[in-house]
Amino acid sequence: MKSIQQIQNEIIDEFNFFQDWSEKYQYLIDLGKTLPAFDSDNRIDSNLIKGCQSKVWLNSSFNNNIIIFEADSDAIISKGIISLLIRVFSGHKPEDIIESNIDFIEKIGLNSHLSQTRANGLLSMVKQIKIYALAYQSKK
Amino acid sequence: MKSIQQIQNEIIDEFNFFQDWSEKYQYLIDLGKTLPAFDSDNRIDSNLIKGCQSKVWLNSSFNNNIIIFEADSDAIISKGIISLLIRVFSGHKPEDIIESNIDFIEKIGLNSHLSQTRANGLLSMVKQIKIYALAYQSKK
Amino acid sequence: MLDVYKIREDFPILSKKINNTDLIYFDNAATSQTPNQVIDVISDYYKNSNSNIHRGLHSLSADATDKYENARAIVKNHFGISNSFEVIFTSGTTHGINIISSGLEKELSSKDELIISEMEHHSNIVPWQMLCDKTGSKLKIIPMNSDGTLNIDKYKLLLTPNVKFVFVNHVSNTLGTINPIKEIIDLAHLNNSKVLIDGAQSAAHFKINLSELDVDFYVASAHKLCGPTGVGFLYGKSELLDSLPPYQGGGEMISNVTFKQTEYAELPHKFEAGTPNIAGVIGFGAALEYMNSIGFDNIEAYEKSLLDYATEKLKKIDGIKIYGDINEKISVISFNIKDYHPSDIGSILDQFGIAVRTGQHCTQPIMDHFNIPGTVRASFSFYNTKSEIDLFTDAVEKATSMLG
Amino acid sequence: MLDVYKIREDFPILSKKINNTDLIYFDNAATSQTPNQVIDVISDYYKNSNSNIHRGLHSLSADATDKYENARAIVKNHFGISNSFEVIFTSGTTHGINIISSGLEKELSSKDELIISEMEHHSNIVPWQMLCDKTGSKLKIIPMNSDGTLNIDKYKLLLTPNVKFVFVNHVSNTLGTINPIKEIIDLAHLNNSKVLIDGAQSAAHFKINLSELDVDFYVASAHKLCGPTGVGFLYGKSELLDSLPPYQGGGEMISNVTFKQTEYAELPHKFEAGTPNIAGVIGFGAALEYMNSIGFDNIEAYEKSLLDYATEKLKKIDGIKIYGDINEKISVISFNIKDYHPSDIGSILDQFGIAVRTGQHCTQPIMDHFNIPGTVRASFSFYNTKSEIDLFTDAVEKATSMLG
Ligand SMILES: Cc1ncc(COP(=O)(O)O)c(C=O)c1O
Ligand SMILES: Cc1ncc(COP(=O)(O)O)c(C=O)c1O
Repeated sequence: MKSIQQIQNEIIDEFNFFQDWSEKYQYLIDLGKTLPAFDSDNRIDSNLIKGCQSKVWLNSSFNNNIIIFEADSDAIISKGIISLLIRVFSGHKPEDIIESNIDFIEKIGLNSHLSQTRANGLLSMVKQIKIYALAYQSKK
Repeated sequence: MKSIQQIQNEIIDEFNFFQDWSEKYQYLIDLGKTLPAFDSDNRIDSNLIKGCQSKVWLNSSFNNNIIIFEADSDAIISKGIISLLIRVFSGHKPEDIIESNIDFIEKIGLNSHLSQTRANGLLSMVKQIKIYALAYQSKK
Repeated sequence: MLDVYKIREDFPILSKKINNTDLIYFDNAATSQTPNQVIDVISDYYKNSNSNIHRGLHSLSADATDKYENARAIVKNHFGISNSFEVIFTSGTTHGINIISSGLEKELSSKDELIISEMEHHSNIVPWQMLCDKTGSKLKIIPMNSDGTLNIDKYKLLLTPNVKFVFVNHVSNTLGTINPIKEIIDLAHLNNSKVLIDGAQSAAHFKINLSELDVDFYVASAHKLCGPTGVGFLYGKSELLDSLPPYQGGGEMISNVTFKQTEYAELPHKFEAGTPNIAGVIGFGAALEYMNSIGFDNIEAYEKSLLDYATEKLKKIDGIKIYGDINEKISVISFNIKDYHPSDIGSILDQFGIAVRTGQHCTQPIMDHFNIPGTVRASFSFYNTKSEIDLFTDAVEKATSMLG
Repeated sequence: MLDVYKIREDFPILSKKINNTDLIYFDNAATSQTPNQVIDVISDYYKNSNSNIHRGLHSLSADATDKYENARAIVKNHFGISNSFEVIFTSGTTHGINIISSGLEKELSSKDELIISEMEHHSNIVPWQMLCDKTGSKLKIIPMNSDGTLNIDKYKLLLTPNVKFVFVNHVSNTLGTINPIKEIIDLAHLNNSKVLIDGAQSAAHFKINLSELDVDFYVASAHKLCGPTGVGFLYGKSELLDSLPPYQGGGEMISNVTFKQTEYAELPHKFEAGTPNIAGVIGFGAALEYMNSIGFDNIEAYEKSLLDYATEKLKKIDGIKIYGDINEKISVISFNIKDYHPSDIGSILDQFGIAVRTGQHCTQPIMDHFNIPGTVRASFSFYNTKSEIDLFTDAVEKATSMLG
């Protein structure tokens, strides 16, 4: 299993291939389209991440000391971004997630999505993922 | 009897003699000292002019279509200024007071006392004098 | 008409680059941009006049006070208000509305009713909900027609004898609809109801005479009028303002304080507790003077031409739906394309340097009405150009094909 | 120590002429002057970042939001606050106090008691009087000793079990007295009372760590801290802020609005309804950074030397009476000479270009205590000089002989 940092580096490498922002966005859109949608059972308020302009639902399960994340959104670019987040975080141990330093978003040039703006909420997503990790760790 | 404008012009002429502000202020202070103080009967709240940092009391009486003003203050420069106002306004007909255009304050260089600052209240004094004039006129 | 390229030179931000392209600022309904004439007045205040006002008798304080009160006179004259003391400076529209809503607490009881509309900004909904929670009064809603206009026939039916107040925005920030407020006010007055008009979106786009409107209360924000942030005003008829309790306690709003009893100062000071936003108020005055130097007739005509041009071009885009596509509106266009999420379109437009707003625009009931998560909202000001609109509609088409 | 002549170059207003002489600005307790570093940040905001915050996803809005939230972080760090969301931006001290006073309305009843002191600013008196009027709670007053300190023994006696809250200023704006707030807070906490500290006059003069003080609420104004007008902050422990109802209804302070029900947003947004003073908040952050670049230790030591110098010189003037001539005070001197009215002295000093404040300084109870109509108040800041003090004391002597 690759480490969180290794996966981030992979993503950064992939994005380095793109010539301009429109290729990056097209890639995110395509990722968003391929990420399977939640069944409506999981599109519930308790899974909703606060502080996103688009709705983002995040679901997680914990088995064998490993967290599996699933997510969905009603906006396609958000879906693309969360599919990257899932790729980075899902399948890792709580402690690795907690300690991870997420820099790929900035490095692939999505920092405008990283602002303090509550509407964007990319920060909220990362925060929520870490909160899950903390919760699972303390349950152990 | 001199007109309000004539008296203002006299005052402006007098002040033209002064070399600098300190002479003007000394004159005002001396005027303030010579203006007779109210007896405490007249130092009452209903005679108080709102909007002055120092207390200013204004009293008026109306006889033979002529208004007599008396005034007092707990600050000496204010007293000097109101003694000028009394000199200008007292003894005139309500209509002359209402229509008068008070420019001497500016012309003798006291305009810093003329600001909108409620604390200064020179404007409040002139306003109050005109309000009395209006009241007496409507009583006729 | 106006010389837009000359005007643009007054606005330093308009020559900014975003994502390596020229900024196109179409988020004017959220906040307008600020001309040098206003920025300089603010700087100049701090460089030459900065001082606390009203209470001081030194020259600096007198100067600052005069400038501050001069701004009050500018607001009074611009809005056709009879008395300066009927102009209360606030920190913005929201603050103005809350002065009234908290002031009405004692006046209302459970048998009273209040009317708002379905197309209000949250700032003109939540305070009345909070007030109704406290007083037990009932909140009634003027419904919106599907074209984004208010249903005035329903309004007439809602105007029953128990209705004490009507709170309506002059112009909808989401749809741009200009509501028939003269009719709304006159009908309310026939019913002995008082009216507050939320002018946050109207004040910037055409000239308004509050005396002629005979409105009871009116609120607006400077930051939507080429002015600074953190300032706005509340107008109220003096007899109504006099009858309200003060909103905040503090310096300046009282005339006498002892531990036994405190007397409140006269209008407008009664509602201006504490050191106000002095630089902001002076900047607000400068902003109104600036806009008047361009001329509100010119602004209105020019913005109408931008609106017509943009509407026509947008309508050609496949799958577009414009909300509130009517005649009586200001230069705001809210739309969606197919089932794309507005934030997807907004994010892509941002890459083109184009600033539009996406989401609910603090008008969730409008979104619920149309059953949508939000809209893309482009709002134009007198410093925008037709060529910016060309670039914008091109970018929208590109976004659509990326998402498609 | 600090290089005052270098510092003065940062403040354009300090080279202004008043009545043909150099301005000497000794009215710092009313409002402080603004350095270029702050003026430029404000201009730069309007030239490069102006946009409504939090709700937009375009780059300009993201930029403005980041700058605004960065200012919150600066305030948090400077005042030793644990969490950013415990910093609520307000329009000033008065606004902050009123958020709390209106929030406590539901919590208090006629058996509760509140404590303030005899040396409070009206902003920290009137809101509590208004609150007591509404709730029937009782307001108790810590008396002042004739040297201008608080009578702490009496305070201990007042701290009975029914006392829910204590509201005291850290530093008196009229006398300069630094109150022993750590002791006041600790005593209150032992009694299960909560404490709000009015920091309007303390924040500018020494560094304060709110966590160490363990204070429950703290308020201050930017305009007394080299910052812009119309902005300040309220700190509150999050569990206390969470338990308060929102102050104003509007955009940004809600997370969900329907006509049935409205949910309030989390801290700090719950208390920041409407478009805030964005430029002001960013300027406030810049002001704190500026003052920290000079260093609060340096400021404190330097201002102390100005105070000592001026006190010594003033004491030589025949017939002078200084109110609150004690050791634990900031650089504020309130005085009268013989029975001259303070406004007479103030008017004459103004002719010398010297700005002092005269009057009651929004502390009428202090005036009643000393049975005087007001005082002349000279208040010094780190950009004032000893030679200004020389000119000032000369001018006071001249005023005295003119009036004598
Ligand atoms: C001790 C004290 N409290 C409160 C205030 C009120 O501050 P603001 O006018 O900025 O709201 C002041 C300012 O004069 C003050 O000195
Ligand atoms: C119609 C309307 N009302 C009220 C407001 C609130 O204005 P502010 O945020 O300046 O208080 C707005 C601003 O978005 C608005 O558009």
